[in-house]
Amino acid sequence: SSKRTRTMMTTASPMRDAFSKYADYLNNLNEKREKVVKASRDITMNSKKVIFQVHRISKFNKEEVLAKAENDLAAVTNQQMAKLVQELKGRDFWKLRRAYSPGVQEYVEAATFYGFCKSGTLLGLDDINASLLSFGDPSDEPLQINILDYLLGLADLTGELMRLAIGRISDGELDFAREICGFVREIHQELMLTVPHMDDTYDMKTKMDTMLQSVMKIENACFSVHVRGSEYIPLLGSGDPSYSVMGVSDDVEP
Amino acid sequence: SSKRTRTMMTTASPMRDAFSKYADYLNNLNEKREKVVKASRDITMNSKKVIFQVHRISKFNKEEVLAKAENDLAAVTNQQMAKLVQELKGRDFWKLRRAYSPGVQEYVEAATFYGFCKSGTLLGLDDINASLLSFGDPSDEPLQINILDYLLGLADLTGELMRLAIGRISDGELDFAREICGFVREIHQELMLTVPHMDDTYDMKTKMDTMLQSVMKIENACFSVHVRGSEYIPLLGSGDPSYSVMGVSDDVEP
Amino acid sequence: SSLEKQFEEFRSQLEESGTFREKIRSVVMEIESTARLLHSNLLTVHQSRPLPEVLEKARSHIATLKDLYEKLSEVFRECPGQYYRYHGDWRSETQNVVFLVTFMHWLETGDLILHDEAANLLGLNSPEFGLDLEDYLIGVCFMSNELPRYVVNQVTSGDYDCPRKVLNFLTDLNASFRILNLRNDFLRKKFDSLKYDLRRVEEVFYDVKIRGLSAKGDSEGDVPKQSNDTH
Amino acid sequence: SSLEKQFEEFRSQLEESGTFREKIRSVVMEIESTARLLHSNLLTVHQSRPLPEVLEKARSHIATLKDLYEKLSEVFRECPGQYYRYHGDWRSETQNVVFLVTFMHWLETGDLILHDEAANLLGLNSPEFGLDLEDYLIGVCFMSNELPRYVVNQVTSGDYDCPRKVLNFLTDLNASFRILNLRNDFLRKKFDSLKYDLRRVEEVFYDVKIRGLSAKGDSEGDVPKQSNDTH
Amino acid sequence: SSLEKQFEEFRSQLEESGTFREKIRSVVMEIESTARLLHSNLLTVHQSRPLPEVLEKARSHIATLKDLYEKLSEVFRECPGQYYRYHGDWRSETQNVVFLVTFMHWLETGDLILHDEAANLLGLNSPEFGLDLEDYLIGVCFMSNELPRYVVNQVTSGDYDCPRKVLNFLTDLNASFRILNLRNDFLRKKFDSLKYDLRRVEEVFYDVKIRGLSAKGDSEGDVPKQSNDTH
Amino acid sequence: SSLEKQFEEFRSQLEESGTFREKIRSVVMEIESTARLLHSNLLTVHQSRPLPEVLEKARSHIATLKDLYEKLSEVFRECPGQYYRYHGDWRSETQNVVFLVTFMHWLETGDLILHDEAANLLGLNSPEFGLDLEDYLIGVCFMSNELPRYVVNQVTSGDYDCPRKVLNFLTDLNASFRILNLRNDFLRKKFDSLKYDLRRVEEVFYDVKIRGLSAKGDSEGDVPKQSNDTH
Amino acid sequence: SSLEKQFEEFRSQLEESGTFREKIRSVVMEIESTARLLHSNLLTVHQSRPLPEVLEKARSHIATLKDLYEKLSEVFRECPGQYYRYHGDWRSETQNVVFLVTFMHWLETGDLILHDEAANLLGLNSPEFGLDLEDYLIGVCFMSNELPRYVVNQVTSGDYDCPRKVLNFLTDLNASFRILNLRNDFLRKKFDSLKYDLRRVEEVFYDVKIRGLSAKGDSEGDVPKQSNDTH
Amino acid sequence: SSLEKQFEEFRSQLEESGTFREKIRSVVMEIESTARLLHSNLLTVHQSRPLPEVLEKARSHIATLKDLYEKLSEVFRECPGQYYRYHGDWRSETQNVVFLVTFMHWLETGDLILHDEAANLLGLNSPEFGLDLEDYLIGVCFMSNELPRYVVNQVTSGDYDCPRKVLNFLTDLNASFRILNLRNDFLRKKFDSLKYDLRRVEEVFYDVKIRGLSAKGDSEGDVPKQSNDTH
Ligand SMILES: [Mn+2]
Ligand SMILES: [Mn+2]
Repeated sequence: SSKRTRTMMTTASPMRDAFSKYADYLNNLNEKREKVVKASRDITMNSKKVIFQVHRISKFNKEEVLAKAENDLAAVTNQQMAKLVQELKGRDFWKLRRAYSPGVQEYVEAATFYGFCKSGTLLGLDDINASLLSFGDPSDEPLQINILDYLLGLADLTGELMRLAIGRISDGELDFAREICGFVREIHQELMLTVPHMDDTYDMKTKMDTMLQSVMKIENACFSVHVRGSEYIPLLGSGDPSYSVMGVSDDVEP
Repeated sequence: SSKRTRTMMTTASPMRDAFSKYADYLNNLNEKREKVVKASRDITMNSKKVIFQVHRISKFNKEEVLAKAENDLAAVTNQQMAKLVQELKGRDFWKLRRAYSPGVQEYVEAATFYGFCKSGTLLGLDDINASLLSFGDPSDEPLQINILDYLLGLADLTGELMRLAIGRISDGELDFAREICGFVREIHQELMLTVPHMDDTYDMKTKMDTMLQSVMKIENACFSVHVRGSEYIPLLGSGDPSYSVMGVSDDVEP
Repeated sequence: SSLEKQFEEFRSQLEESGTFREKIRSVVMEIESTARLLHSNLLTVHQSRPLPEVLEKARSHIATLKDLYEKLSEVFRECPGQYYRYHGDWRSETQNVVFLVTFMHWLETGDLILHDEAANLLGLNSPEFGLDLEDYLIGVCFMSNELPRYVVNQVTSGDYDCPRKVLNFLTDLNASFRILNLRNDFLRKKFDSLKYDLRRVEEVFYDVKIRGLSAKGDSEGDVPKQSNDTH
Repeated sequence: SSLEKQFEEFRSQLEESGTFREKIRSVVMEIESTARLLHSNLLTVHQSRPLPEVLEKARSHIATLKDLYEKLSEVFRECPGQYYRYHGDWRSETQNVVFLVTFMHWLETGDLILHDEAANLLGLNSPEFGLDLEDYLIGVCFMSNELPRYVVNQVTSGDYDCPRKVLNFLTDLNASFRILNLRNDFLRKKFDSLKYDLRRVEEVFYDVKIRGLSAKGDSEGDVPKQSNDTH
Repeated sequence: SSLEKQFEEFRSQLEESGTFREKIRSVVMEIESTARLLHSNLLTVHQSRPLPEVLEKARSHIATLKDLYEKLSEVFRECPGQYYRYHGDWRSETQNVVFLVTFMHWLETGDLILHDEAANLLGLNSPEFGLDLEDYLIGVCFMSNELPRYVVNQVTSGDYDCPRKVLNFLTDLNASFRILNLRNDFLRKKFDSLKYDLRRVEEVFYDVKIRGLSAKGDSEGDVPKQSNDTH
Repeated sequence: SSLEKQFEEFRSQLEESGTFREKIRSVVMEIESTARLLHSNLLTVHQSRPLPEVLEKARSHIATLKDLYEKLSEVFRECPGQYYRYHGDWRSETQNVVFLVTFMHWLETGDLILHDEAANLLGLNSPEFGLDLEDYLIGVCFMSNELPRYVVNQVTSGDYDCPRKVLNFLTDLNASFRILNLRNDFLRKKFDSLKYDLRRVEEVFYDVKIRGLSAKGDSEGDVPKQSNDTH
Repeated sequence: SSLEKQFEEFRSQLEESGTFREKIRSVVMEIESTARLLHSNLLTVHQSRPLPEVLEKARSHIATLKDLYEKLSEVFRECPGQYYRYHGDWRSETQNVVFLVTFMHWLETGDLILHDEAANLLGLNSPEFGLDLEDYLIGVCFMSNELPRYVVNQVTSGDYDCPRKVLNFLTDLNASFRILNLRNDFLRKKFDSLKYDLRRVEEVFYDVKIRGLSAKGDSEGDVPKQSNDTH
Repeated sequence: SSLEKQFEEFRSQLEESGTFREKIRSVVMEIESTARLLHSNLLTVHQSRPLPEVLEKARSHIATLKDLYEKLSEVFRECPGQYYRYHGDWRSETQNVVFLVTFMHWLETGDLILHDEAANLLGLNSPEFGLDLEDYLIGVCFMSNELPRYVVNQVTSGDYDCPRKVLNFLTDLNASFRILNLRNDFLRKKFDSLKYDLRRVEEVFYDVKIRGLSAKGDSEGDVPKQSNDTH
């Protein structure tokens, strides 16, 4: 009879109607977030596979390894990333960023890792984003990877490059290792100047420390190759540069 | 020519063959883990919905609310849980436990929450597991929820019961609140004696603290209802129990 | 090098975003300071200041807030689609504003201001620059948290009808909130607190009820002697 | 009450599992202690003890280990399907055992013992009670970590052919590992360390090579004078 | 070698100490498990189980505990003067036991069990194997932490005199603790928590008092005169 | 070397500063210990000890504190301009002292002791060695935190006029604090806690009012004008 | 009211201090940004950029820094004696600047820049606005942390004399630091890290020495006689 | 009251123990400061200072340390049986002293100072106030950690015989430690670090050997028998 008892029932009221709408909105948002999280996990898993594929590189198999990596990467782009792009448009880029950021970072890591091994240069954000443009309807403002996720992915890239450098040195590919060293140093130096401008530098600061460690690991590796190479030359009696230090490990035969 | 240069190529070797097998195994395992994680997330999301549905209960709508909850819960069981059961068999229960544990805990929470509101008793682990048996081929040793996940889910259940009790008190359902209080106390006391026997009590210890907080929140709520009720009677001049304290909030009219 | 150039560009983009953020911050500080004045002003209802006077003053602050949000929306027009990028920089202030607006509206009408009404009131109603639903709902919870205090103080100053009104309102609000499926986040925590508000108000209502302190006869004065007589 | 009964049952199940765990623990302690003896014994290769003598002693420890794993598998027969439930209680010990077995096998044959070979050797080859692949791979990495030390000590004691052999082996092993797709876990970390082992061995190989310290003529003695003459 | 002989001796010393630790550990586990039963049993007072019944059951556990401490003290008799060497291995369990004993005693008598009483009760009263003072005091603080909950539940079950008694007890206890000059350690931290217990009990007492709820014979004491007159 | 000479000089500078710190520490420990006595003494008001007696005892402690601050200021005279260098070494103790002084003054007069009054009382009134404003304000907040407890205990012992007085005081204090534009620091956090104190006192006032437990002569005073008029 | 007036005054004091803090913050941000450029510039020495070129660029940044500190000191001139009050707002930035200045000076001269030299260079040399000794020492430790990396990279680029020079420098620096009697604080922790730097440089020196790699004129000094003879 | 009396007694007990702790602390600070001097002095062996000179100075510090331990033992005589109660207050300092004593002894004799020798040297040889075995062993591990650095620096300064001697010592020490059955505690962790020391010294020995940098008269000695025979 009273207002109070009435409201205990599920009778209609403007407030109740409004909250039903709110409920729909929240349910939809939640489902979309869930989908995006799943898409992000797929991207992470497959990007990691690309990274492992690139690590299989050596001076003997460069072309075939990179060809396979290119294929795998294209699959991630055309399948998983395309799915994500279709899922996200307009303001959702930023609203749901936390849901997809890990996957996108890993994707950037994989794409730039492949890119460096292929061409020796840094694959730019614009290039990556250009390749994503085709998946969505332009009028929908489809997902473009944002600069923050790109830079976070780049920070992880340096860890993979460090691993690559250590491996290449053991295989005698010293020039490649030096090239990596220079590249990673450059990224570190540029990021040092860039990170303070980023929106949220918390993650990035830890990554910067790890990155400096990576740089120093490569430098230390180059140092030991250098000192042992330098010992060799005086032993030979300096003036014989033709007997290449780097060549030593190639034609081994007791 | 040398053995060393040979091995740089991708020629066959027993080691290489073996590692290819290892790679297949690890890839499969990883993909399965991914699937299980996703299934677990679905279970979590839908179990939470069941919990919210049960929270909509009041003395006026008990049947209809619980009927809907039962439906929703059955959907989780027959769809998401069934999927998980089909994914997992034999030793995978334990090997991949970390991948599905959060979802299963939330499912236990939802099922026992519904169960308590329906029947006032604790839905047992055996009952839950019985309902899962049908989804798998018995010869495959299909997933049965393990005792650890069940107890972890139970610990969370007490949090929901606390919320329910607070709400019910405001609606004047004091007996229901007292029933909840007794039930939660009993669970807490039993768990106190059970937790030290669990395999890994790290999570559980935090949950026990939260649970004791929940118990005390309910006790404090019952306390304030009690003291105000006790004040009323002396004011009335004790001997009129017919004017029910609990009834006061029902027939409000200025 | 090309790398250097690429990073130069990143830095310039980020600096732009930094500048942008500064602009937001400056408007948000104004919003915060206006909200503080409005808050101070509204709080006087706890000391039983006459409502019309309180509300009139408050309305002028609302106008200021609307202007400030308009200013903020202009800032955002510079970078379309990035509403949620900077959301963290002003959301807690906006939740507070929603609280104030919702409380005010309730004092005026006894009803809940709805999402789009609140959005309109603050000029947060364009598709690009709206009022985030969760911010609105959190603000509503803040309002609920204020009501037990209001009820207590109203009863203290002799308004015995207030508990019933607030109780009805909170019961309704609580039932409405229960329609939602929430995640384990801040909003859920705030919703949990709503139950305690309801309980407290119910207690006050009970206190008033058992003493027979009805609204009509409240001219008699505020000592409960009479209520004993009633029974 | 029924609740009490239910929990009584839980407790009895958990206590059973506790007893079970105690049994495992007791066998694992024996495994650990045998492995320590085997370890001590194998380590003498670093002081250039004659290999056959070292290996013979080691083999007897392996037999003991096999018996212990048989004992453990019997324990597990009590609760089928729960291998992975208690995996954490004995996995690091088993990784260590794999390391020892792998190292021994390599000293004997110069080859990597494969997963099923290692499993057979330890009697971990039934479907219910096998050798977890990741444990095997981690053990292999541990072995790799020991090789640089071995090479250094062998060269010190005049065995100049060792670096070449180890270098070939590690190069092969590294290439094999690169076939795998790993997660960011402990195994990946161990695999990363393998690269450093390879690098160190390569350095020693280089040191020996540039000094012309070939395997054949190693009877001459260990001062590098002669190597200078060669060039 | 002489080095080896030395280390053989070290080994036997360390093993001795290890065995010793094992013995302690095994008794401590029994203590812990008995304490858990006692704890669970004592907690039923919150559900207003009749005190005599609760206490009788509890007393049998105390007897068990005393036996266990006797057993522990025998272990220690083997190595005199090393009480504090292994103190860390059983002190937190003993603090918990002190809490239980103190709570029980308080339920029985309404008084604080004194240090030597508690020590006697547990058989921790020889000069070599006593009850550490700080452990006793920490246990007392734990007991204080339990009282607010007890008071709330007692009132709920109709015992309106309980808050006054507990309040007097806690006030005294607080004042007594204030005499101590505590270092900045765990005990200090626990003592700091005592004041919150006191405050909570004051609130409960207030809730009861303001509603004129009190035991029949409350004319004796400190209940506000005026409120009595009103009725 | 010149480096060594430099570092010798550094050493002497660091040691000087260390000695200085030691001197401060020793006075601060005395302050802390006197404050503890004063605290213990003041706390007895919660048990309704007669105020004059409590205050008289307290005053003698204040005198001691003043002497100690004089001693501290002498220590600081050694190194002018470094007040803030060592501020962290004694500020929390001083905030506590301000709390005690403020509470005492309020008990005596019902008013807030002003900044310079407090400074004078403690002899912290020279330009070089004053009472930091934020320390004063934090101490005031501590005092506010004590008042709800005081009110509850006063009502329990039958003083029904206390809530009204405290409520008026806290309302004024809150309004005054609201004038300040606080940074997001400790002081801000303490100020946020003030509103809970106010709320609690409002609740107690409500409890007293609704039960008609007000002191006889309450027509005299400072209940909000408007609300009285309404009836 | 008088309370209100007091608080108005407090507000103006707090605002003054707030404004002051803002001014500091704005200069400190400029310092930080200049230091970042200088840092990035100095780091190129690891890539063996020609020193004169690197240093020349660096010097211009130093000039900027000096200007900024001048600006900061002007800010402080407003409120004498409060250097340490706001020390926390700029000390870590200054420690970083000291690191850069110290590293630069060492690259130029091979010596440690002394405390007053560093202070002069940055214009931190007035009695009221100086360079805190601990900040200076922490900056020096940061510099030491950079040297191992520098040595490694110098050797890689063919400078074999660098390790000896750095080793001598670090040995001296360590010995000097050892003179100080440090408290258990941040500086102490940084000093503890120094010994790892020394150890790393010793290792690098060893690597170079053992291979007979050294600058031409190495007959002067401390290279092992025998190894020279062999060649 | 009896409670108060009890607590008065507690206070005196706690204060006694506090005073006692203060006394210990003051002696331990002296020990620490003497140890620092001794440490500084011993470290100069890394710069190849002549050993006799270094050792002579060191011996005088040892005498001081013995006196200080005598002083400490007197303090402990006050409260027999409480050695382990306060063990934590001085054990890490004593471990450090053992490290220094062990290192010194090794420099003098090339041997490990035994447990009772070390105890005698420091006067820690009464049954009530001895040298805890684990502290001794931890000190020995610290010493092992210093040896790789020593070897590197000795080789750098031309002493090519040092690696062989240290290698033999560490091999023996490792084998001896392996006899012990360590728990999973700090000592175990330190022992695990020993193998890295051994490995590093093996590497240095390798570096010297492969370059033919051995001391002339190395036919005398303790190079592994078997490997010599082979050649
Ligand atoms: Mn990665
Ligand atoms: Mn839940």
